[in-house]
Amino acid sequence: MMIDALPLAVTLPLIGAFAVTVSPLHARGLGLMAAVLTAASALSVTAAVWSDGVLRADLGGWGVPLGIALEADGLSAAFLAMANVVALAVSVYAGGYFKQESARHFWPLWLLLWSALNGLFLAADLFNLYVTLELLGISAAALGALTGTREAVAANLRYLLVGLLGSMSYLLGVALIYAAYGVLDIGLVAEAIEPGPVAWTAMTLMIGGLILKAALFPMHFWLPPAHANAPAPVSAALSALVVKAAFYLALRLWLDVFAPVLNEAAANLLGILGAAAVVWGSWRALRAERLKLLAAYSTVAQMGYLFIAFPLLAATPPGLARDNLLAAVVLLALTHGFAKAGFFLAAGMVQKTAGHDRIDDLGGAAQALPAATFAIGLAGVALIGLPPSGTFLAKWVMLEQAMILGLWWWLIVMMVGTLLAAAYIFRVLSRAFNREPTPYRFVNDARTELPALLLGLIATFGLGIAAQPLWVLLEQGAFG
Amino acid sequence: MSAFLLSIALVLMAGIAAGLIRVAIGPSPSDRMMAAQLMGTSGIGVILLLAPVLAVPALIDVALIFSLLAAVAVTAFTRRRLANDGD
Amino acid sequence: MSFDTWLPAAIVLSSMIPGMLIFLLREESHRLRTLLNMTGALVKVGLVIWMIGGVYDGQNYETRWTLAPGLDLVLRADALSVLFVALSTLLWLVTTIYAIGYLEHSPNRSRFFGFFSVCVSATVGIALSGNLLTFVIFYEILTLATYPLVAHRGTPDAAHGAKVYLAYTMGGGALLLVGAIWLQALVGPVEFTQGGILGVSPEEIRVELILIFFVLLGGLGVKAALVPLHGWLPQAMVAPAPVSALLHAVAVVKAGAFGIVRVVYDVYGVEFAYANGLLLALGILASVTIIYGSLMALTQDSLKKRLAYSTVSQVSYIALGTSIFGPIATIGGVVHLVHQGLMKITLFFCAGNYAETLGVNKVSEMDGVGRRMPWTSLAFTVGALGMIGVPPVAGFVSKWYLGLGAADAGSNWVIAVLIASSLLNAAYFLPILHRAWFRPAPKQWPQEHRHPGRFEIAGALLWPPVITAALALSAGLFAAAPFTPLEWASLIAEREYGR
Amino acid sequence: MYRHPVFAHPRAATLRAIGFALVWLILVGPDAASWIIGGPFVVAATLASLRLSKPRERNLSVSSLAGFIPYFLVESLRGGLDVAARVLLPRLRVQPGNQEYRVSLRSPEARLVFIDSISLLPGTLSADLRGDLVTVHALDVRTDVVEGLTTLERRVAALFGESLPPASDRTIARTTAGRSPADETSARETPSHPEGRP
Amino acid sequence: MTGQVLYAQLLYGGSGILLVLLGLWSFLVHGPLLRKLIAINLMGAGVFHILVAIGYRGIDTPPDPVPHALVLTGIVVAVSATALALAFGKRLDQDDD
Amino acid sequence: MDPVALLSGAFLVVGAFFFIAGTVGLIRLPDRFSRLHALTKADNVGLGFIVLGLMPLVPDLFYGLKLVLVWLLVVIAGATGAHLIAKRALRGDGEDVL
Amino acid sequence: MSALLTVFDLLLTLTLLGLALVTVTSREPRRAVILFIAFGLLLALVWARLRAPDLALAEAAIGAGLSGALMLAAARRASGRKTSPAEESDTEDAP
Amino acid sequence: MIRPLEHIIIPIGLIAVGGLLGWSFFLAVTGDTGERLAAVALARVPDSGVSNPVTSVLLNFRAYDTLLEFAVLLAALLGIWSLGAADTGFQPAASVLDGMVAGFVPLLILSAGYMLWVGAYAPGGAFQAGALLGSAGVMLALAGHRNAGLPSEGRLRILVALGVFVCAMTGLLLMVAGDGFLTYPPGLAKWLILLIETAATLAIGATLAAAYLGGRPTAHPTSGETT
Repeated sequence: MMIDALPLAVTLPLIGAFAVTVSPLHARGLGLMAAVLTAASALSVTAAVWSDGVLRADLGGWGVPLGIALEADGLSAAFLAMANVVALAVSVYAGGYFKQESARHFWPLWLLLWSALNGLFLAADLFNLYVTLELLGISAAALGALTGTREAVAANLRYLLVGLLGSMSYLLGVALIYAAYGVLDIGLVAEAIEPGPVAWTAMTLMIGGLILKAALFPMHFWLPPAHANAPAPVSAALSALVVKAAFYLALRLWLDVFAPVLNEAAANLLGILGAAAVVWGSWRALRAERLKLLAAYSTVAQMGYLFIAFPLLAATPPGLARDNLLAAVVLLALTHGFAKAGFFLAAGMVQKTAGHDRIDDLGGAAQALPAATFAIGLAGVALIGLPPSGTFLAKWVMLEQAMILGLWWWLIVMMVGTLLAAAYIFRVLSRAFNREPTPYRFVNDARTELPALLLGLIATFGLGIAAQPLWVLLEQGAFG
Repeated sequence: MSAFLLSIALVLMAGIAAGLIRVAIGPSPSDRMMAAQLMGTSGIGVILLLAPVLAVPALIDVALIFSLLAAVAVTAFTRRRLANDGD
Repeated sequence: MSFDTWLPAAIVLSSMIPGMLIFLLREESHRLRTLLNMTGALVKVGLVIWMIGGVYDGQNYETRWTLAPGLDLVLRADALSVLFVALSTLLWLVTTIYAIGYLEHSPNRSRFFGFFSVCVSATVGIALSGNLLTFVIFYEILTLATYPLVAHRGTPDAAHGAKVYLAYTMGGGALLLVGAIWLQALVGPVEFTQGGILGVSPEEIRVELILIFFVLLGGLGVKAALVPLHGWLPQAMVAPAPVSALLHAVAVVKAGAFGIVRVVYDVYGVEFAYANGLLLALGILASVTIIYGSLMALTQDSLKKRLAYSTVSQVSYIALGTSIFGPIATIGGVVHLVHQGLMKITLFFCAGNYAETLGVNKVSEMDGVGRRMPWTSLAFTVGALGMIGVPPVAGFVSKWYLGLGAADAGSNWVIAVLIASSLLNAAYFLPILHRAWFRPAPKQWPQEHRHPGRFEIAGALLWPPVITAALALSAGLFAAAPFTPLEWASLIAEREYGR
Repeated sequence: MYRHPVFAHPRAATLRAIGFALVWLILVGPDAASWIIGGPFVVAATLASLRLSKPRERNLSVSSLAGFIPYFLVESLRGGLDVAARVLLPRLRVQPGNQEYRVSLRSPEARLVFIDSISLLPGTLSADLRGDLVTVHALDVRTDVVEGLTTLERRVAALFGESLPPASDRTIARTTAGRSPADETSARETPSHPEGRP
Repeated sequence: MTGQVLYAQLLYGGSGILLVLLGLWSFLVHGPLLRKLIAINLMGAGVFHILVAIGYRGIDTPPDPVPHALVLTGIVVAVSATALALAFGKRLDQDDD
Repeated sequence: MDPVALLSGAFLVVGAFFFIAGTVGLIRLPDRFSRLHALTKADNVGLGFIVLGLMPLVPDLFYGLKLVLVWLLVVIAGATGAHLIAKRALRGDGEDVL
Repeated sequence: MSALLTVFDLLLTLTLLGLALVTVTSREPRRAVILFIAFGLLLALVWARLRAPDLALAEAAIGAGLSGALMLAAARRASGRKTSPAEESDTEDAP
Repeated sequence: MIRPLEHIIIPIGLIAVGGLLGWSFFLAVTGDTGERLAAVALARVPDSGVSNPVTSVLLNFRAYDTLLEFAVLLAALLGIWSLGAADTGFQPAASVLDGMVAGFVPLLILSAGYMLWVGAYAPGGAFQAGALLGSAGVMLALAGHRNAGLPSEGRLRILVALGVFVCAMTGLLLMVAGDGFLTYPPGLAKWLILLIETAATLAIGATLAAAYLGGRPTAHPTSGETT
């Protein structure tokens, strides 16, 4: 193959980052161009996985075990597609959101973050994953502090430190794996690994590091301030993509690397933490006074749902039901990615219009921006898990499986979370119904409102009604 | 010969370890910096001795870098920024 | 892909698409909005008429869309769904006309009509649902679409009402969801099938199934306003009149009632439900609601609240009919779905007209409105008499069949309930009629808007109640003719009890 | 008119470049290909060097260097032996104190060599340089440090081709009274108070 | 693998583990940014220690270059993160004034 | 035994001796300035002897020259460092104005 | 030889760990940073010992040089910020 | 006073972690894992274009890691820049320090070159070289040179992003040429690695020095050397 889309998806944003670093005056134009190219290359990867099956590229031509490979199977392709669509929307939004000075800081970091995301989804090497994780963490923390307020800087400093701790833990696990099995390629490790203290410790360290980065309760403390104080497009990317990437990696390791050594206790622990996250995050979201803080706590809760999948996956024997469950989990993650990004983008618009984001005083701004409010509503539907969103479908499958397994308590947790989510989302939406008539134009600023609306639509209708392709995509190497 | 070199290195290493005392008791930053200097110089000695023992001639480059960077560390230690720097 | 497989989806989309487009319109684009609304409504009417014919001929219309393996979105037309679809389509058309007139000068109409259309789409979706999953989906969408309508006015009252409404319906939705998932986990995908699918279920899951029934009933009962889950309904009265009309007559409460019918007949199967005592429980619940609603209505001075409690009471006739084992009562219950809709929407339209023209919101202010607004009051009278069960208005037919069915099934206590309820109905409606027609008008109405035209009020506000009243009347008068609700109900009962 | 140092001082530039090239040779060894990297880096080093220290016409005197090196080595050795002897004997033989010395060397390089060499000579340590005044810390104020300093300064001056004023003009400006080590220990540097201030 | 090599691996790997623990402890209990950063760097050093110990193959056998390369990457990453964190800290200090 | 090796060994021992002296000085001496004496002088000489002692072992000329270069750098850095530290101790850090 | 190496290794690791312990327990920022620099030097030594000169080079250059310089700047700020004059200081006890 | 978290939970947790780690590490090291990747890596070093095994791994076998690592450095620097302007500089150095700086900075530059060159066949390489260049910058900054010898903003921006760019472009061009991403053709490997390393050295050096300055580049004219 002459042009391999796999490395392209990682390299293009890097070159874009170079371009915008070098000529900051044209940051927006160059950045958008790089964004479009990157998204195109990444989506072409997904398309290729869809049509041709698992893709693999041996970088440097050495092959495993010596070289590093990039690999895209259904799972990575699905996350890749989501991340790139969201990232593209965020880019378009950012084009309208950032003005001259902050734009020159935003774009290169953003493209580096993007490259890390694509790299992470495509990586097939444990150490390479460490590097992408670090790139992700550093660029994310730097982006999060772009507002420059004291809260933002302090929160993102904490995020940076926690992220470092997480990566260290992960790297320690990798070191153990390398010590015991002498390989770093995910496939080879999976072949070599066998149950025993080494594998368990490595698993604990790696997954532990990742749940720190994925902000699973009680490691979530860093997330709300960091995500709530970042500029809106960055919040969107952080909440929708960055924590999701950590989850993806945990899932990937769980499924691919540690499959032979899994034990139910660990899965249940993750599930319990997830359940606690659902309840706690939702509760805090309900009590939040600021819109973005609410969204950030909602992310904590949503990450909890994803981790509830682990005990379910562990308890389900391989087969159709497990495949379905896995697909549902992925669907949940993807939907949340779209929805949360849409939510943050729209919230950013509302905040910009109102000059603040105190929920209780948002009425006028919300009503003056029907498209943004609508986007919040659509995203909210997906966050709650109401039909026709993808979340609804995913929860249905997960809950059905939980009931089939007789694990009814997960159902209770998820329903409690759902009701709390409904409460906090409608707490926001109810502000949009104000007495005073407002000049009604659906779209006021296309560049910033349409991306949010589009993301909301994808989360609520796209993934709810047309989720079937996800199953087809996951057929490519992710099931079984 | 290796054993002899190694024992000399051991002596130097013991010196470094003893330097820990100064590091621990201080009392002033200068004293600790001095101890760090000592570790640097003795470290160079140890490295130079280890090079033939381990048959890694490249260790001399490490010594070279040690000597160059020792100056940087000391300089950094003794300099302070111009006023209005948060202090 | 033939037209037959797309017809149900087309019926749902015929209001959904205009609704979505309306959201995008500028506030000032009255004409375009009206055009979209009316086009959608008329297209839908056309499609439904087409479908009625087909279903009558035994044609099978089914849209099936796989959401995920094992989870299909199924829209299917059978006799029961057609009945509900026809009702909602017709009443949507009428209500749209009414709403255009009613909201002529109020703000945020694009939003209003957008959600209005979505709301009707959801109702039609509920009607056409071919399995429990689809039903749940549209049931929740209905909640979502009605919330903005209830909150539309933006007053603190509206906000509060909407909040209460949401709390109830979300809770109900959650229960329904739990029940549906639980059921599906037990028996696999739950397709609505005439005669039910659980009759053959093994003995050991029976207790669980009964439990699930009550969970489902809890979910459905919220929208159907079964006591004690009815609390939202009087609160939601703050909504604009067309919304109240829609909520009470067509969309929300009917969705609940319709769901109960579906679950009893097409999921559990009436025989299974009967054998396990589920019907009895439902019947008692319905009876309690009927009596309680009527008693509460009696004490209300606010006209809309009185109508709301009346709804609480009347909708439970449907559940009551369902709960009586035997085809005759089924006919009564099912036909009441339509009849109550026609009558209640008339009443709400009229209440809206009173409030709009005279500022009259309370029963005690209604002295002499009959002469001041004769057409409206005439329509109101027809509706009210129908509610009481006075022949030949439609309500009588429902009650007659219910009574017959109860007698047939040997449930004599039901007859007692019916009689008591009718007396109570009379007790809270007749005073209104008396005031309207036989008491002198006050010197000054609370807030009078004189309409310049030939009639007491604009045509868009006048004709809808008159038409629905006429329909209610004719549904009673010509009950035996083909294609009347009664005939459909008989068809449904025949098929459900089948064999 | 500004002239780049390379053109302003072609001789210095060449000499330095040659010097750096020699260092490169020492570092890398004889490897012709290495000059691909070595060339540019020698040039860069030379440019940096010219930027950082202004070339002067007087330059290193080779003959003096030949004399200076052995002197320096021997004095360093003496310095080492001196300090070793002092600290290794059971009773510390030190009585530290500061003295000041007026330095007459002009060029920074010469001053650097002078100051650095002071610290390597027996018993002395250059502790400060204010204007022309060098504060010299003596390990034992009872010994005569001035003589050693004068000798050193003369040699350094010769090395850099500087001429010094007559000896009488440039004797010690001031000698601070040497304090007893006991004083200083108790007053300033109390080992028994590890974190400094008593 | 000779006993000597194994001994060295265990000794250096073990001290790496101790460093990790020490760093982790310090990171958890100490508040100031600088101490946290030092702790993290110490932890990193511990992890690198483990990796280098794994790569060690005896006094006269060339070591495994792969862990060395990994550690080199790790060092650069660590210094980048440290620099960024210090810049954050500086920014916070400025706000204090 | 080879006299060169013997000499080299002797140099190394002497070097180690100076290092020990430096360390002892660093610990024993009463004040900072005195300790700086020990550090600079003893260690530089010590390293010088180590370098001398290693000379016979060098694989080639350049390695030997490099050893000398290292020593020179250490001497310069050590002496300058000592001066800077002493000055800092006298005046506080950074007050490096003329 | 082997025994010597063992002792050497032991001494090296003990020194390193001791230094690390002193470093993390230092409350005074400048002190901690200086110790950290020393730790970096020792770490480089360890890596030289483990035949990883590449790492020793990098650690010497980065650990002692850059990280050290960066942290020293921060430490100076941190000590300067304290209300009481720095816990340990060179200036004040100067003559 | 006993704080339960600090005095009980954390120590116990640490002991547990330590025990687990130690045990696992012992098992991992003593388990019969043989050579790990050492044998295969060392065996392929001759094919890699350079003879220093670590450089082979870094810039050939695992060059992709290295590419991302350049990106990490760039991200950190951009993050630092985004936080505001640089600190005030240092006071100009007095003669002694000045003299040492004048001597050491060229030597640091030269050593950086040496590291860069030697990396191909002996320990060393771009990182070490870059760190030395960076140290030269730090030294200049410490001696009071306002911009640490770094060029003006425009050129500095090119410089710091150079590593990422050259590495990525090399990879892409090789891919377009049909060899595969970062797959060096046998004859060219050495020179391509040298090219990437040179760019990386400059980038790392500039990045580290700029990171030390700690803020957005200012418009001041440069002082000191360029590179």
